[in-house]
Amino acid sequence: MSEKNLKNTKETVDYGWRFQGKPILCHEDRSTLVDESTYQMHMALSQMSREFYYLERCMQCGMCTETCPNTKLDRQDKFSPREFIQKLRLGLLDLSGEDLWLCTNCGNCEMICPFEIPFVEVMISLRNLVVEQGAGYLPATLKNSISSMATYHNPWMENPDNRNAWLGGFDLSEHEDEDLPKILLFMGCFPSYDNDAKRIAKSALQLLHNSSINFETLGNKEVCCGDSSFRSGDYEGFEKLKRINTDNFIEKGIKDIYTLSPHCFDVMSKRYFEDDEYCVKPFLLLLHELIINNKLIFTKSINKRITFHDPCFLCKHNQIIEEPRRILKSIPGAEFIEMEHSGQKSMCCGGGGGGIFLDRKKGERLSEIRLEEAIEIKADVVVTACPLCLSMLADSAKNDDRYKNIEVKDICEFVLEAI
Amino acid sequence: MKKTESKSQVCPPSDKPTENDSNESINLIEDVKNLPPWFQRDFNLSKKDQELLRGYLDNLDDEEIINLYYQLREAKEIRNDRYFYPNMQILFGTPFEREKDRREQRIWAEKYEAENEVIQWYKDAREKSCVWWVENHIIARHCLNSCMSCGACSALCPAAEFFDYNPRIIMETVQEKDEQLLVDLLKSDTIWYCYQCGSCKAKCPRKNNPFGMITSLRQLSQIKGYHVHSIRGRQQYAARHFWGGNLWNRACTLYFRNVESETHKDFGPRFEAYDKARDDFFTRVGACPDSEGVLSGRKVHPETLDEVRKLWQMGGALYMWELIEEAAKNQAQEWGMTIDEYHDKVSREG
Amino acid sequence: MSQQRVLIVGGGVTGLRAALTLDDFGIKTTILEKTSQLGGKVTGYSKVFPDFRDGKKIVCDLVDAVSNSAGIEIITESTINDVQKRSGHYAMTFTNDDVVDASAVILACGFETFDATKQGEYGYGVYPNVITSVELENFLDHQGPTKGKLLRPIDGNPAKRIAIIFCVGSRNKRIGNPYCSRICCSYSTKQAIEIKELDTETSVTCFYMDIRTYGRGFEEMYQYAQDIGVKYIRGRVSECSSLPNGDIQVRAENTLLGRPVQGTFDLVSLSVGMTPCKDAGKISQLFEIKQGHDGFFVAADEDIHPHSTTAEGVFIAGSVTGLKPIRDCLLDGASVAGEVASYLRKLNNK
Amino acid sequence: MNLPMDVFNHEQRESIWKRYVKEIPDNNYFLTLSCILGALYPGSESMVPKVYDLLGLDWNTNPSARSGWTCCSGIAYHGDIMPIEATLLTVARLWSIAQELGLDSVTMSCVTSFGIHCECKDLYEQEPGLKDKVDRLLRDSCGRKFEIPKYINHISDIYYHYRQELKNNHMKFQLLEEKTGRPLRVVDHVGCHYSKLFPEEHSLGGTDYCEVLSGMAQAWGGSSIDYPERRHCCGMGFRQCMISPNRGGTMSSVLKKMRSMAPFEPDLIVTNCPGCEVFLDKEQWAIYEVTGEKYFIPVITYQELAGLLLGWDPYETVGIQFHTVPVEPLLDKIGIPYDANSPWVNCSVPR
Repeated sequence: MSEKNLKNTKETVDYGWRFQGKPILCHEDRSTLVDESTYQMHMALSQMSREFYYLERCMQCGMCTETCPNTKLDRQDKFSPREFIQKLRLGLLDLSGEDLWLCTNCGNCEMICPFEIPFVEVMISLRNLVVEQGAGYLPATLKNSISSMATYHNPWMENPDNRNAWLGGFDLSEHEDEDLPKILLFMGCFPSYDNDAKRIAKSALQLLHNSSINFETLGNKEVCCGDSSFRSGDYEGFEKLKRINTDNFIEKGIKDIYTLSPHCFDVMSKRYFEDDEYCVKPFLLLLHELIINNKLIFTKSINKRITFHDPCFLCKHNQIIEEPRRILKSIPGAEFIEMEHSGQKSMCCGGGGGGIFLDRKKGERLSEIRLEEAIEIKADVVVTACPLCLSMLADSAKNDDRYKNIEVKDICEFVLEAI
Repeated sequence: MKKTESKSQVCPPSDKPTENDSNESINLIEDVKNLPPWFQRDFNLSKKDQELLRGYLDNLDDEEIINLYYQLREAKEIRNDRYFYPNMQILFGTPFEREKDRREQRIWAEKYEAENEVIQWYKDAREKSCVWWVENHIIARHCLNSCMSCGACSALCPAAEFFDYNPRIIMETVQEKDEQLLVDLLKSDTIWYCYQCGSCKAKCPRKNNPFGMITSLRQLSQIKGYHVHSIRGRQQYAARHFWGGNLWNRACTLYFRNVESETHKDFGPRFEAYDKARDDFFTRVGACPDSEGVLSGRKVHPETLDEVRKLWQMGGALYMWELIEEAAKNQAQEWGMTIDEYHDKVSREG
Repeated sequence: MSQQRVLIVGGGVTGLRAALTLDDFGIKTTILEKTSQLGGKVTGYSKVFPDFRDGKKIVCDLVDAVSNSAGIEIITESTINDVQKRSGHYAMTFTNDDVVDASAVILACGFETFDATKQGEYGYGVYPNVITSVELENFLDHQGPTKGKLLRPIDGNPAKRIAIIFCVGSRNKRIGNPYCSRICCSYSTKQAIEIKELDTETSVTCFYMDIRTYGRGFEEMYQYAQDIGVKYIRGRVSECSSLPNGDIQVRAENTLLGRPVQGTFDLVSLSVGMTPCKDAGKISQLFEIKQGHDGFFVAADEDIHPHSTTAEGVFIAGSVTGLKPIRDCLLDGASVAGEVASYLRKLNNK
Repeated sequence: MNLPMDVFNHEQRESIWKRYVKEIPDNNYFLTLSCILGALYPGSESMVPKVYDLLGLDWNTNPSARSGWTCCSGIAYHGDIMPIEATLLTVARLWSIAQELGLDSVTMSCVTSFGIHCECKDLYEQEPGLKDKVDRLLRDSCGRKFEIPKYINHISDIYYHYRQELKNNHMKFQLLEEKTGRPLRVVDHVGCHYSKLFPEEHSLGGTDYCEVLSGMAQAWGGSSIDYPERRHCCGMGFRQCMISPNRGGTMSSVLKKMRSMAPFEPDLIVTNCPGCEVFLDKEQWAIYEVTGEKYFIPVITYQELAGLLLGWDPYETVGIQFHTVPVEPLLDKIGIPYDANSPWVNCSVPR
């Protein structure tokens, strides 16, 4: 009895009914259905992957929606994890919309959920449906980056041979001391190619030298860690990248791996190695170590109000919160203040889960909200520790006068300034 | 009285037409036939004609325009032994009638503005808060005991099926008793979607009456002038002149000539045929199109009309129409269009 | 105090439990049961929540124990006709002309299930495929008529799509039951689980207003139901109607999405609430005890003496004092026995 | 598949609607007519006095030029251009006319009017002091006084009340298919403001199993059928149907009803509400043009149904020519004679 849409509507018919100039005929029935189709849909999903099993126990309390950064944006159609789950459970899921791609995998919902529903995992496996089976809408820009990551091993179709270009002919092997232990520095795509993020790479290099630490990189052999492709649902591409990187590591034979990007760190430590023979750490921790062991000593003082934007993949996914703060607080002259959302409750910059490859129009960017918070507390510098956060925030800060008095810096370059 | 045939005597023609009386009326009918092309219904009035008509009407003073209207309208001729008023059909729904109503109603309002508690109440309500209204308005105060948000009302709501509309949420908003929320609600399209069918009332397990509450909210929205903030709210101006005009001049909310095949193509070919021979059809089934009698389409007697007009003035209808008129005027000015253009826009464009 | 006797009105689980406890105290009791066999409503439940024990088993154990104890006299198929209050004890004649002289009376006459035809919108009795939870219980009973199979009453085909509608006859002012029946949420959830475990391919959809699984282990049961894929839609069902083939179309609002829902089902089960037992009025007159606005009996002091009434020597227990799950009824039986015992001791010492 | 007729249990249904019965007086009716019905189906209205006279009932409408009956202003109230007070006064005036004539039972042919009259009555009960206030205002404005009438009945109630007498003593036809003798399947569409506003007090059979029309249909030989959208609004919606930008909603509602009733193969739709009559009838054409779905189920008012069965002339008296959906097929089924090439049917509709 309930055909939702009007079939074979003759647009030619016109009774002169207009609404705001648009011709009016029958309207679509908005009521949702409980019938065979929705039942099948639900069954299919629940068999598809085990995360869906957990959705069943959601009691629709709405804490996730409250905490989801997307609801802080003033968009017309607000994204609500609660409603998303409800639709999912009732087999009313509609992947043709943008909803699926609004999630930045920041993990707020998972942390607050009283039933520990792995919402992010669910999103990823749904995205996988879309990417691999074309079951729905996939933003064009993201589509490109995904395919580029699979073929060019970086999101921007850059030439893989230019990965090392940022070094500017600087030869690492000259400055090394054979009999000290070596570490491997995994650069990641952003520090290698992105103009803002290159600063991270350069300063990291400098810092390692100052503290005379032996390190190597994979050079041009390095490929994208695959975090973004995995979180955008391209499992296949991710597996490929993973294989190449792991082979490289084995070839190098260096067990201590430090990554400049928390994303690389997260995906490698969680999805790369079964055994704990290889130990992956974020570069931030190394930096922290060096500073508290006085391998790096601050000589200059920086008289600025600084604040720290926690990258989701450090503060939420890996509970690294205190280290960066200890570093920043130990910088002479610098006055450290917290933003409204900080630590575990930090707000996402919008770059995660492939979000960085979508072009959001002004006023709909999470990074802007973040900068607003920084302005509120009158900070001069927003320090962060993630190339994605850096470029997201820097992007928004640029070409917008509201934020012209705010600098966005990575913790490495900021520390370097003080030395 | 028993037999149907005797019905025509129920209201005896006040006086048999004398010679000159009928002559005069005939001339008047002729006059109307010779009225300029722009003296017609809105939907076939060109921009140029509208301006002409505007100019013409603006030059008439209240007395003239009102007298002219009634001279034309009361002109009668005899048709199958009953008085017949042919000009009504030409006058209804014209900018001319609307203009005359505006002025006549203003005069009435002033004339009977004597102490009237009803109007006074609404005048005060205008100054008071929306929360005060929902707690005190005669309709609103009986409509909401306490809502447990079960959704029984929205489940059967015909509007909720097709529009972004939900009576449950309206009731919850009212229950919040938050001034700002209420104002936003009244300025939005939401309240104007309701079909007033009452399905919600019949189903509410707490004996609430959503559709009654919505009626009350709509009244409030108009009294406060918030309705012009929303597309569907502005339509009330068309309603005011369509129903209001019919009531004021013909003592019925729908005049049998209102529904014309020209404007109701969706009613199909048979309706078109019926529309062509409307008077004929009517008389043959015993109705009284624009003529003396008691059945469908009959002309309402001036005495009766006079009574109900007094009632509507007394009951605050004129005051409300005045407010709607005023709000419309300002909105039209804001948009830089004449009141007639505004009327056309809200009634046909939305 | 051996000559002392206690009359227990109602041979349900409460009454039986009370009789057994009093027997342990060495107090003689008479159980008065309206129907032909002991056990009351619980006999009809194949499984009881939250531990899915066999309700019949519980009854059997109790009845065995009762029939094995000499101190308990049983009168079935009879009700009270007349009550004479003499100093400190009651002389009662029954419809079968027996006469019992008791020092104390325990009223444990239980409840009636709501007559679903009173909520016409669900079409119980009109559409064969709309049944009550009581009938569903029979469907699910392995010794029941269908040997535990779910069939469409209209054509006997297996039912694959089940809807369970909560709060039928509860929380509804319109039909005069404003109270919550407390146990429907839980027993409906239990039934949903049974259906799902019977055949995982069956789809079960529950329409609820609020889930009130308040007891120990109840909420866990609710979660388990969700885990095994029982669908819960928040919204009160407004209407059930039948399609040509007997399918039932259900209309509600999904208040968590703010949209109307329309579902088509093979079988719709109405989770009927409870009302006071039929003769509650008569009994309250006979013993001169108070009924609450909802018709259930009121204790002298709800908090400190939940069992004693305004009439001396008359005690109330089980669901006559408000609806309870089976566990609490048994508990009530035991505790009322305690109160009665101490009352009788005081009586003796006087 | 089961026959559509078998999906419900008539006895039970009876026992449910019998909970909602109201007192219907036998005689002395004050008659007020409808704006919409009069505008589009004048035949239906002209037949009411005829039927009253046929049954030899005492009735009256406006006694003098001054006391002419007017519309109840219900549409204006539900269309929100009139405060309740104005409507209360308008209705009070009609009541006072009735009392002038010594009639204590008001009957109206319009369901919106019925709703409004009931609402007024209800309001007077809920609002102590309101009666005096309105009385005073009425006296001040036109020197009338009024009492709340004993009975408020829709004319369909009266028809229902006399359904057997009409059938036994006056009707020439029944709702049976001439050839087969099969009872015709009748869909009843009761106006929302009849069945939903005051089911307990004023509607015959309540909201869910409203009896007033199906009772007539069954008494006159037909069989009433139930379908999912049966109790739902036709979408007239006052401002929705009046203002063209809102018309989509009306059409959609009718479409939904049509789709829902079609599988039950109804022979005709009977309504007691002018608005519903108009849109169920007219919109079927629009739906045909827009979606290509061709239903063309004749929609007639209970007055017309009675008129036809009484053997009155389909065109001269009943006025089936006012309908967009041709009623002639129905006449063929019942076997009511009519002049196929009469000047009335001067246009062709795809059959």
